[in-house]
Amino acid sequence: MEKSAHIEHEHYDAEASKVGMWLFIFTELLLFGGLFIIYSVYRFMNPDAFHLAAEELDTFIGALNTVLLLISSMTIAMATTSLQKNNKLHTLLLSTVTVILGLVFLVNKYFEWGIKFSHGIWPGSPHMMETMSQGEILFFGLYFIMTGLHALHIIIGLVIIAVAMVRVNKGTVHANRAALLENAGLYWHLVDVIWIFLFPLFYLIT
Amino acid sequence: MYSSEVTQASNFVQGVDRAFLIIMGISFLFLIGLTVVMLVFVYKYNKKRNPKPTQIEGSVKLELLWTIVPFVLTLLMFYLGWAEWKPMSKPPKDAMEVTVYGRMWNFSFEYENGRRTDTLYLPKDKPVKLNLVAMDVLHSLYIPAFRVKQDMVPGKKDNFMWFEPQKEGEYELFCAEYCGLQHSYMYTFVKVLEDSTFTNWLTDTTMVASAADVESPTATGRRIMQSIGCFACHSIDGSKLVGPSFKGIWGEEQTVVTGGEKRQITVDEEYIRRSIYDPNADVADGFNKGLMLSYEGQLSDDDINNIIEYLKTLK
Amino acid sequence: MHTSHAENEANYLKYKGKYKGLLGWILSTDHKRIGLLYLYSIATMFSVGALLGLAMKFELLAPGKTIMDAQTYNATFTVHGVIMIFMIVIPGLPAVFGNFLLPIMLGAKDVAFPKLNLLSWWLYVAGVFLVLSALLFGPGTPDTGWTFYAPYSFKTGTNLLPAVFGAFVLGFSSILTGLNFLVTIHRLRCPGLKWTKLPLFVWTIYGTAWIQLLATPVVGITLVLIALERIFGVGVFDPALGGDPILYQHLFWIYSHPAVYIMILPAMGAISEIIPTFSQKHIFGYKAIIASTMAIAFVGWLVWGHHMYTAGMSGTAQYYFSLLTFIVAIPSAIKVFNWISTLYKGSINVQTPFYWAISFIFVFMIGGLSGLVLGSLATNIYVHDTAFVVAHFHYIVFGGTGFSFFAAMHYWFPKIFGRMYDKAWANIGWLVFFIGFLALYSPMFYLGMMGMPRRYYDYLEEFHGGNILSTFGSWIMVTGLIIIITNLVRSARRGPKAEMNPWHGKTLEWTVTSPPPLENFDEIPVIAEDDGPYNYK
Amino acid sequence: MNLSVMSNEKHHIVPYRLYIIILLALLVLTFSSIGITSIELGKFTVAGALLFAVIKSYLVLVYFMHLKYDKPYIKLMVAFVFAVFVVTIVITFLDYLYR
Ligand code: HEA
Ligand code: HEA
Ligand code: HEC
Ligand code: CUA
Ligand SMILES: [Cu+2]
Repeated sequence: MEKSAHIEHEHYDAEASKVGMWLFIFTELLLFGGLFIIYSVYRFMNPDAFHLAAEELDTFIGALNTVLLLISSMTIAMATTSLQKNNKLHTLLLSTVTVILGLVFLVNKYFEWGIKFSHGIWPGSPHMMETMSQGEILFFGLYFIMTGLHALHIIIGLVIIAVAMVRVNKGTVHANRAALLENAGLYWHLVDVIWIFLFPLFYLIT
Repeated sequence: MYSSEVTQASNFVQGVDRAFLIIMGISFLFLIGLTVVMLVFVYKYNKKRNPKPTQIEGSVKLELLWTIVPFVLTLLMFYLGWAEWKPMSKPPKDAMEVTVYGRMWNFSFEYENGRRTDTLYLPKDKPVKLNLVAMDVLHSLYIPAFRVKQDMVPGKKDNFMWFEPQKEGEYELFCAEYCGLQHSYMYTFVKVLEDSTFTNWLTDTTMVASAADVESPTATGRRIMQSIGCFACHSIDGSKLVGPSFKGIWGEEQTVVTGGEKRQITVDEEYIRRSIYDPNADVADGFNKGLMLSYEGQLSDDDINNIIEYLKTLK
Repeated sequence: MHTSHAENEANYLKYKGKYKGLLGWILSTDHKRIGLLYLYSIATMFSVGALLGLAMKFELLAPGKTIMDAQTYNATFTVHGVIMIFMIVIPGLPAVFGNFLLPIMLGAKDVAFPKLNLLSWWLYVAGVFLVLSALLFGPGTPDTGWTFYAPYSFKTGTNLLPAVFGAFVLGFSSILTGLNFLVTIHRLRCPGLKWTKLPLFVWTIYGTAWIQLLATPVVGITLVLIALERIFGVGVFDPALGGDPILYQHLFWIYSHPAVYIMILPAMGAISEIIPTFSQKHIFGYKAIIASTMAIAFVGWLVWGHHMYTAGMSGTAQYYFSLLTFIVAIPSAIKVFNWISTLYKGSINVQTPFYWAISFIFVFMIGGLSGLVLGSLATNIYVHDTAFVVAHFHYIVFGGTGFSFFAAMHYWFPKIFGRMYDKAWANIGWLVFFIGFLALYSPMFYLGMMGMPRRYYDYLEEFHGGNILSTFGSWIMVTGLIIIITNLVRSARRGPKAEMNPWHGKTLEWTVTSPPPLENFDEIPVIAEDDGPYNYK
Repeated sequence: MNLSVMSNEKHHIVPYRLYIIILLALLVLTFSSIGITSIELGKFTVAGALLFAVIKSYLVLVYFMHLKYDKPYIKLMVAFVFAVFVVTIVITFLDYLYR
């Protein structure tokens, strides 16, 4: 169709897509914001129980995952730099490292949740209902919801990065058209920022 | 407002009504004033009468004027509302306490001496503090004539309201927070009595241990059920409400669902007791699980015996 | 760009693209077609919601059972509320008129992300079907009220999950629309169109979009928690597991109070366009109106607690929320004053959109002023959760957003469809509707002051009189509405051809043909230094 | 006005070295927050841990997310959104703190 050709014309506006991404990040922040409000209210209402429950969590796994995410955040940021320098190979390499670190994070999460399950701790589990105080039940409820939602965001982030990598490889994302990779990076950093808060709130403050 | 005869039904009426009238007064002033101005403009500057508009882009002076005047007025209205509300959150120390239980879908009231009723009896001119206990979901205790309302939140500590009835009479008491099917039937009455009449009523053990009580557990059973509110969900005339009707229930063959499986049982003492203490163990077929809550701790074994005696009579 | 002139002659309604017929609509990324898609879907849902409202009024004609039982009634007001709020007044003006007009008013060819725009509509449709599926399948229609208050919302045996997920999806659609509009306003203003030259409708869309973006996710996560609580028994709001039902209310109203300003801001924007056009006069206090728009958007975020005065909050919170509720009324007052001043020394052309606009101001004042009664602590305790609140929000939601929607409909109708409606019938329709409106909702103020609680299926004899009047009012209003809708539907297909600028407006949409060409402008317009949206000479 | 600017906008290219420095800073902060919270600080544990988190996210926002090189209006938006969130929490706590 000749006529439809011009309506599909995509004018490329890097700043528009960047602002768009930032706005989307804002909604994500407020999404987690709702949960942070709940967390802080319940922590305030049940300080002792939250204290007790947090001891159950493994600071080591938490710290390990923090380190992984921080490194991956750096590599994805570097990927943009190398794209701008027109170095496709480095871009792909750095993004791959990011993806791998993200996957390792998920594997750790899997084991961490698995340990909780084997201790009889899962939402609505009989063990929790019978032996735990209300504050502890709330703590673990929030723990599963918030880290679960965060893991979901990791997965989304990984998908976006993967898409960006494919496009970089095909050459449709390049130094003068870097928005997709930059946005993938922005999203990944958001996931990082959220974890930066989740980690002390669940693992450190005991 | 509510109705002129009950104007002074409680200590809060005057203050609330005053705030109401002042806010309404200011509102009407603006509403009428602005509407009139608007209509006058529409008439006067109609195209026919004023073919050529005069361009005016604005006026800082006017903007300031109509920011500051409403600002002052809103502060005034806010203050009024706050000042009249303030005392509602501070019950006097010597207030008489009554515990109110709200459950789907009735209220019951327990006095300090253990007496329970389904109608709220109160002495005139004495402050009362109602301690609010919600058994299942949110309810809200609302007495329009007294201008008071407070949500009953399950699990909330220190959930109370207070007021001082100042006029004898009978007033409506509604549940004002939506609580499910029979929300609109969750109402009862407040009866405000002369102080001495009230004391008599409260200490009148004859009503509790009336001749009927000793000789007829039936009447006691009925009274207990009345005051704790079984009839909100169960009829005695065979009509189906939220729960099964009690008509002819004794000795009946019933299909119940136990742990997901249907079975036949005969309604006997043990079954009724279980139905009351652990209603979700056997769920009568065709009815919803989870609506009826356990009455363990609220009804003693004796109470239940009386209830059973009464149920036996419902042929 | 490379669009030839002849090609652009075809208006957007006639344009034949890659797809034909219906597909050419539901797969179109043209902002004007998407605007119309929203118009049709919202009109359909409005008919459903309105009929439910009518049914409720019929039930309340007399105490006891009239046409439905209590369960049905409770389900009816829940579905009525969910439809009206999430599917009609929240998307209403932004999605219909915002989509249609925003790019044109900015001198742009489309919104910033046309595909995302189409996705928003699809999500809207998906949300609608999800909610409706709750009615058709499963153990019963949801009966919690549109507020889904915990703990009842996870105790009820009815089919709540689809409704909750539906509301979530609708929220997502709303977020994406807001995001799109924000980027469009930031990036696609035509040369010379400075921020201080934007039409006021665009400014209100801007404020609204921020609220959509920031507030909606909060209710999104809250609804997800309700769902998780129902499915997995995770304890979050359940008091039996230590949860606090009042926290649910906080989170719900953190969104839902700002949401009422999502509903009203674009409505105010439309009125701010109509009043100057029909007075042929520069809007009075342009900057003050912008400032009040942004003030409403911002302060409106901070006052959610006024829905919870009786819930058992701390005294400090009560004090704070009441104070800010009063403060947030001031910017609305500023707008009313400026609108009325715009009329002063104008040359007023009294036409249907203008009737709607001044009746908007009237009912909006009543609705808003009754909001003051509700915002005040002492009086709120008395009338909270009574028919008074129902009257307040119908006056301001229906009277405000609804009236403005009709005003906008009659104002931009010739632009959208390129045809004019029958003006006499439009005026008659307005009059009947207006009378019906007053008769329908005014008695509810009285009933509320008498103490009749809301969400009551049945009521005591003393409330009978007011309810009868109100029900009669609803019948008058239906009559008016049917006249209006019939007139519009007929005229869209058969009305006389409309001029390019029938009302002599000054904003950019009146500089393009009616209906607008496919890409709005052959050449991106340039706004001269002394030009502006309200510069009447 | 936008059309002319948008295509030939040159991005600031951030050198690898800067990213590495930021990462090291983040790691140091992470371990110090672990260290700090393992000491018994009573009430201040929460505040301390949060303070570290705030600094860390500030670094991520400014350097990793390029805010430093972005136009002022984007910075403003980000600051505004965080402010809105903080205000929301504070208001919620007007209820819980004084109940
Ligand atoms: C379009 C939607 C909309 C808008 C704009 C408003 C605007 C306002 N609302 Fe309303 N409100 C709702 C929709 C809306 N509301 C809904 C849907 C509910 C019920 C939800 C539910 O429970 O289901 C509700 C409930 C509601 C409550 C809770 C009632 C309760 O449940 O107890 C309160 C309490 O404060 C309130 C207050 C206000 C105030 C002060 C304004 C102000 O913004 C109004 C400002 C306007 C004016 C003041 C009028 C114009 C000004 C003048 C004429 C000049 C003179 C003015 C002065 C001197 C100040 N509203
Ligand atoms: C936009 C918002 C909106 C609108 C427009 C309406 C419109 C109406 N509402 Fe609305 N209502 C709400 C939002 C709205 N409502 C909300 C949020 C609630 C709270 C729910 C809750 O408590 O959870 C509520 C609650 C509510 C109640 C209170 C229930 C209770 O507390 O017990 C009642 C009672 O009468 C009612 C009635 C009506 C009526 C009669 C209309 C009428 O105005 C409708 C007008 C329409 C007609 C009269 C029909 C005309 C149309 C046709 C006949 C179709 C023709 C169509 C074509 C040809 C296309 N509504
Ligand atoms: C909130 C509503 C409600 C209240 C209040 C209520 N019930 Fe029930 N009741 C039900 C429902 C629903 C059922 C059917 C489901 C079940 O068996 O759990 C039921 C079942 C029963 C049964 C078994 C009936 C049968 O035919 O199998 C008995 C007996 C009973 N209730 C007694 C009582 C008594 C005594 C009280 C008051 C102390 C009471 N109920 C209060 C809702 C209620
Ligand atoms: Cu109890 Cu409504
Ligand atoms: Cu509100």
